[in-house]
Amino acid sequence: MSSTPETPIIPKIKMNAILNVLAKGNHIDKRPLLSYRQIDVVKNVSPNADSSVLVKLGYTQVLAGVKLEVGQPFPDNPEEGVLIVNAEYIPAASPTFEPGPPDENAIELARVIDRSIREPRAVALDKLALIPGRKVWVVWLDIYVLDHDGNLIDAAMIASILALANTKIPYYEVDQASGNVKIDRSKTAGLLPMNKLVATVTIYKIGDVLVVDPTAEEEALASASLAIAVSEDGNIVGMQKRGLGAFTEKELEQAIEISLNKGKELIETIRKFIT
Amino acid sequence: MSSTPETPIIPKIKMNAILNVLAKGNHIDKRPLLSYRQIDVVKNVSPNADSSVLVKLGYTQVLAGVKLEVGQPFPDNPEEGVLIVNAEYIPAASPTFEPGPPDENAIELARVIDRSIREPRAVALDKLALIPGRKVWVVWLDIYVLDHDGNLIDAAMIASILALANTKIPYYEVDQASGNVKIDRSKTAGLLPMNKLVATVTIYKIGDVLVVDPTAEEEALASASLAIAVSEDGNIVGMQKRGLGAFTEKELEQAIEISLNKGKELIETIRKFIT
Amino acid sequence: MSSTPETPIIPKIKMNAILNVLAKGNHIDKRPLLSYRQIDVVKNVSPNADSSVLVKLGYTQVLAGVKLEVGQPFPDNPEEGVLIVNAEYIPAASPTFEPGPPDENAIELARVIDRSIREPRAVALDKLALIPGRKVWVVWLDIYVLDHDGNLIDAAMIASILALANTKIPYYEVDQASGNVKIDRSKTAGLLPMNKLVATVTIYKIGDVLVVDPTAEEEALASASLAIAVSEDGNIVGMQKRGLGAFTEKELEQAIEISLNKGKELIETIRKFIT
Amino acid sequence: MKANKPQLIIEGKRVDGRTPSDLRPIKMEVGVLRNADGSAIVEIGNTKVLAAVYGPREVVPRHEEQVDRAIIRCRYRMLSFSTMGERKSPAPSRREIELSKVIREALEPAIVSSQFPRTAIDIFVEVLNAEGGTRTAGITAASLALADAGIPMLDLVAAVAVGKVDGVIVLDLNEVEDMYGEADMPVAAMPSIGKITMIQLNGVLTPEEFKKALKLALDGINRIYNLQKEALKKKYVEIEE
Amino acid sequence: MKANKPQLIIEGKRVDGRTPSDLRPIKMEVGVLRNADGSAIVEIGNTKVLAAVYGPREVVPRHEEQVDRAIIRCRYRMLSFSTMGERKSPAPSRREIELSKVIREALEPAIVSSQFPRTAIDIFVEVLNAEGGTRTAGITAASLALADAGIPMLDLVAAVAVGKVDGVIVLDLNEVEDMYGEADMPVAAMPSIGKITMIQLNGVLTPEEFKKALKLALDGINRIYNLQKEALKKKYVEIEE
Amino acid sequence: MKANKPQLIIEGKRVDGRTPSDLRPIKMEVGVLRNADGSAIVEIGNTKVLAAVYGPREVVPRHEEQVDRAIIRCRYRMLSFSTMGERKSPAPSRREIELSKVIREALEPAIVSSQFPRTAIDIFVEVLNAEGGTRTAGITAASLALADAGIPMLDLVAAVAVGKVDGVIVLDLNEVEDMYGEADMPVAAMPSIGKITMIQLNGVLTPEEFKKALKLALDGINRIYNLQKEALKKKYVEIEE
Repeated sequence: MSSTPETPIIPKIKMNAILNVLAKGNHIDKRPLLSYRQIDVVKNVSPNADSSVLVKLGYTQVLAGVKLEVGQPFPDNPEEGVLIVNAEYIPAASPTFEPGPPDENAIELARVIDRSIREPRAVALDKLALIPGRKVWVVWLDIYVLDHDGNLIDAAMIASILALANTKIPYYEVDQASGNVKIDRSKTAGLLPMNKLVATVTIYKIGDVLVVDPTAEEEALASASLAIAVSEDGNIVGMQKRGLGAFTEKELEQAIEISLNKGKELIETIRKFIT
Repeated sequence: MSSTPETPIIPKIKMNAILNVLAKGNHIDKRPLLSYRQIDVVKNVSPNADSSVLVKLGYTQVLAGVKLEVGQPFPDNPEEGVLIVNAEYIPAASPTFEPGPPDENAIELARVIDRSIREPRAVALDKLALIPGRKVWVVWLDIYVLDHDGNLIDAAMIASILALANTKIPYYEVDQASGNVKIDRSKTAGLLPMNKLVATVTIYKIGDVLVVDPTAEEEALASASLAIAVSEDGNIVGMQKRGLGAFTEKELEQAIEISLNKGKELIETIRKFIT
Repeated sequence: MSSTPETPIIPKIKMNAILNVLAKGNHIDKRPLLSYRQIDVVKNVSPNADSSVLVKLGYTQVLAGVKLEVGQPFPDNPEEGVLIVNAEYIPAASPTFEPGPPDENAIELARVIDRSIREPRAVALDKLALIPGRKVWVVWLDIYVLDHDGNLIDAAMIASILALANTKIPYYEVDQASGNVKIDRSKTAGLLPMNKLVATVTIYKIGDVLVVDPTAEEEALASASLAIAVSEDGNIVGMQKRGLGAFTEKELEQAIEISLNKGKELIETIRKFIT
Repeated sequence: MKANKPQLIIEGKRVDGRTPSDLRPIKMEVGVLRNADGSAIVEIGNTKVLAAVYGPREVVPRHEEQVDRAIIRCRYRMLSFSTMGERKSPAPSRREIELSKVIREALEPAIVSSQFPRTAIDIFVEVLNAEGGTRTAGITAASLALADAGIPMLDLVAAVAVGKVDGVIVLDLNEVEDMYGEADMPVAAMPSIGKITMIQLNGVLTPEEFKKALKLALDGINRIYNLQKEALKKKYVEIEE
Repeated sequence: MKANKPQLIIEGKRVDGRTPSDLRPIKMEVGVLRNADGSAIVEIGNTKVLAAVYGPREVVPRHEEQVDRAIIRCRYRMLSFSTMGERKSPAPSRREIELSKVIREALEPAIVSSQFPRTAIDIFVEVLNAEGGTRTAGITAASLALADAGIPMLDLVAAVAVGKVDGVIVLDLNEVEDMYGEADMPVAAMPSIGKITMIQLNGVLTPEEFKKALKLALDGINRIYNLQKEALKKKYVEIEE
Repeated sequence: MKANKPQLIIEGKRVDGRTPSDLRPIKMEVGVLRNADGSAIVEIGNTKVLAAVYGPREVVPRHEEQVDRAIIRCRYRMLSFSTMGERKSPAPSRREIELSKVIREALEPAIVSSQFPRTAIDIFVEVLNAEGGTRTAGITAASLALADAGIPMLDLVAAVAVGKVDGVIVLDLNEVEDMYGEADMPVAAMPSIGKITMIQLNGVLTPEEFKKALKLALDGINRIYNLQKEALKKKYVEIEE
């Protein structure tokens, strides 16, 4: 069962203070409403992964890692590799997160990111067949939220795209006759082939204003949000409304406009960290 | 752990009123104690199923559906098809049902129905081998209780037998050499072969009387019940005592007699709805 | 999550009484601190198992059983059989045990026993290949704690080693060409090959004294314990500290000494019950 | 690219003969269950969804209750024989878990939950047959079930998907269009107060296509909204007679 | 029809040499565990079942307690090495879940649960070796364990299966008869007050066969009931000495 | 014997060039997370572990609280991409369940839990990269995180493994030595008060080898302990500036 989440307890005074600051056109850390916090990237955090990238978006920290395995293709796509995305909010990341299997929030985050990568064909899965119809690369993308200070989807998307774009395919030998694939992770057979870059821009509605990249305190006051995935060629490649509130048609149009602008910026930032 | 269920809270006055009516020989809806409520049948509720039947027994509603898949036979019955029966009480069906995997009541219902179909060989499983010893039809029978107003086993059994007897086997082609079976659900290869029809008649002991087909309110007052499966050839093909109470030997004999009579009636009703 | 267990409620008076007795050099049942209770062994409790042994250590009862199955070897040990150890504390064994899958205590017990058998190569797994690299014997060792009156690891280890050493390998025929193995449990192909015997001696620190084989009442007062596995050739083949307390280096050295002495005794006892 | 994609638009018509802006045939029935406080069945094409509502009722376990509002709980699931092809496992899939949340958040903006503090309103959406548009049919049905249960709402919520198939923006995707199309965008709204309570996009659209698709969705939603009102009227008129 | 069915009745004798109305050899022992409030082991042929009882004790979680009676909780399970052939997975099977309920409902009619409101009586049935008749041996053992725990009962509950093999009604099916027979009908009763607390039928019987089978079952139950009383006497006599 | 065991000691040197009594390079950082009450990262060789602490905080569910002390809760787990070879399933393994308990019991002796009755102190150990010694690095990191959270402790707990490879007693096993060595013995201690809070042995040692290994472990622990104190000083000095 999906259930209305517990309302975070924020003292009235503090709430009003935050709303006042936002109404004046700034985040509580003084940024303009439509600007992102600083983005730091640390690559190769987990050398045993085929790629791993830690993204810090302000105090929010997300670690994404990739493991490649040899597996079977999906029957309806026998000549393509397989992408599987999972996400976990580790209990260290927030006093309200609990240990256990991924909850609906983590599952939704993983599925939004999965669709936003899959639909624009960001990863060239068609180049990942080893023995067409029988053996393909399975790309496991695992996302861990390590510290939650707001705007998790955007941070997770940056970490995910960077993890994928920096993935080294292990060296492998295919025996077409027997169908055996030997892999040797100590050597590499090149980078995972990418078609294009994608970013998500999540627009939060707080009071009457639309903002991007809120801190956790600000985010707790948002009535609704809209995660919009945009690709480097300027298309909209995914969308997910979340939260207990609603948007007017006009707000939706503003949100799209914001996302196209900010998405371009984020993709430029992402590009800098690709090997 | 199986645990004594919560006693439903029924006001003393109402309880006595119900018991008084029953003592006078009638259900609270005026039927005689040994007669069933009206039975309505809706076929093909779920066109994606290979068969689906909704049975309304008074306000009780049970939906049974069948999916056929190609699978392996059981090692001890290599030349027969496989029947798998599952049941769920959906939380919409009663304020006391909870979401989650089937509880002991749903599991017991599924197993009682499974045995009552399997033991008299109601379905001709021996005609469901595709490649003997290797590939057979697996018959998935899934039972959903949609609305609970008493006497679920009898309603579920009617829905189950009707779903099976109306099941269309998808068109298939067997390649005996490779062991591959191609199936095409847009065409049909005939009806699932049946050997005989079966009904269950559940006898409820309420106060000192034996009744059939109680409403949920009446059922809550039963101390025990006995589900008796009878086949169209007049045999007893299954039995399950439930509840916190007990039966005397004499009551058991009466129950058997009732079940043989009412079972014949139910089977006639069932027969009308078979294609 | 592993969590501090509930402190058992022991009346202060009783606690002091026990500590006084121990301080005088005896268990509450008058044994010296470093002597074990009587050990009783019942073999073949479960004739359907390939071996089963019930061990009574005082009032503590542990039942260990073995089933052999044909399975695949681990990829990194393709020419060896497989040993899998599981343990359960059945809820009948203590008012504080709850039904459900094995908790961390049962998992730890199984893993300590597993390692103490595996590391000294007590079972000759290298003699259990049927078709090297493809089919080997899988040895399932299942341990059930039936009655808990203290010192479960030592009792479970005696039961486990005796169950293994008395295991009859079912009669089998290997078809090296097809890779099929036929097994016939009504006949036997000899005993499971053993290399050496092992016992664990668990040293409990209660107040300031080190004791072995406490009753459940005594065990509840221990601040920490150290399970030490010793093999018949006088080596230390496993160790596990448990509990909320700690040991000094000196106490560790004393514990090792005790374990080497008492382990020899236990192994002699074990040897008597091997066919 | 999925293998074996069929042609989806032939001479301006869709595989089932509709024009791009046609809805499939719709049937709605309110009050179909006896025990539930509210219930409804919505059929759109071959898609068939049952929704039931219980509440406001006591929250168990109690610590989940909220002092200033009713909590809304929602479960979306597909019956095991409701899908094309093989039997669906009854274990909740990640898709079902996500959609339970999405449907809850599509309905919550409409429910005046402050009126029933410390209670729960439970919504069960059961897909009886799935041929495209089950989440939107589920929202439409659940909204009717909420109304049938007498839960105060700002407005009914109606929902439908739009999408892009063979380059054309179309309304109310069926199963084949959903599977092989370029984009699928389910939308839910409270039509009379102009609020969009749910929007998802699965696929690729240009900004212009998005605008066109949104308009088409809102137009479809309006038509569904009118059918909802009729269905409710029909039930309550019948009872009064 | 199961493949390779052996002949089960040869010259009026069963595969293990019994006549149709013979029980297998029976052993009962009461008070076999130290921690449990009551316990017993029952062996019938090679079938061996351990039962343990705790209670009346506090109900955790508390909201499951009932104000006017003790709740009875019961778990039946088979040890992983107790069955013929391969190891049984320790995950509870659907069969084990059903039998836990069936055994509970076979015992509840005997327990005077009104005497201990707001408490729980927990019954654990562990199958040590399974060769036919584990549920009935479990009921017989659990009834002894309840008595050993001092739980007030209207009567002991005794149980045994009857069945039909090669067309003959027989008492106390063993594993082979259970597997290849035409019917298996476990029955439990409180003999001194003439109440049947459990009956199941797995198989096909004519109405006449049913009557005959029921008589035979009740006859077997009486014999087992006498052994139960002896076993209890033996334990308590021993203790008194 | 594992297949393909490499030679682990060549001319007195280990596969990574260390002498038997060398530790791998160590890095420690305290206060790496914003939300956690305390946190630390410890790297030893390529092994990298993150620890976070919350508490003392309210116990949910409440019935788990203890009247005379804080309960300590601990979870050790490995990220799915942290291990060599294939992806690790995120379902908790039996190994992870055991190590959660072992790590908790290595830290509990140091925590003055009586100071915070009816509360919980939660410790989360996340292995970011695993190349030998993750449990000991986890204990070392968790001890720093506890200090960072201001939890009163009798002493820091420091930990390291010793073992036997190619017959030689060595300090701080790396992944290859752990996999192919003859024994692995992780040890944790509170160095300044001379208490050993954790010891496990996985492998075979003679009594003499055990004594030698224990000395070497305690020596390594002392070195790690000094690094812990420096790391704490560094963080708090930095903050003061």
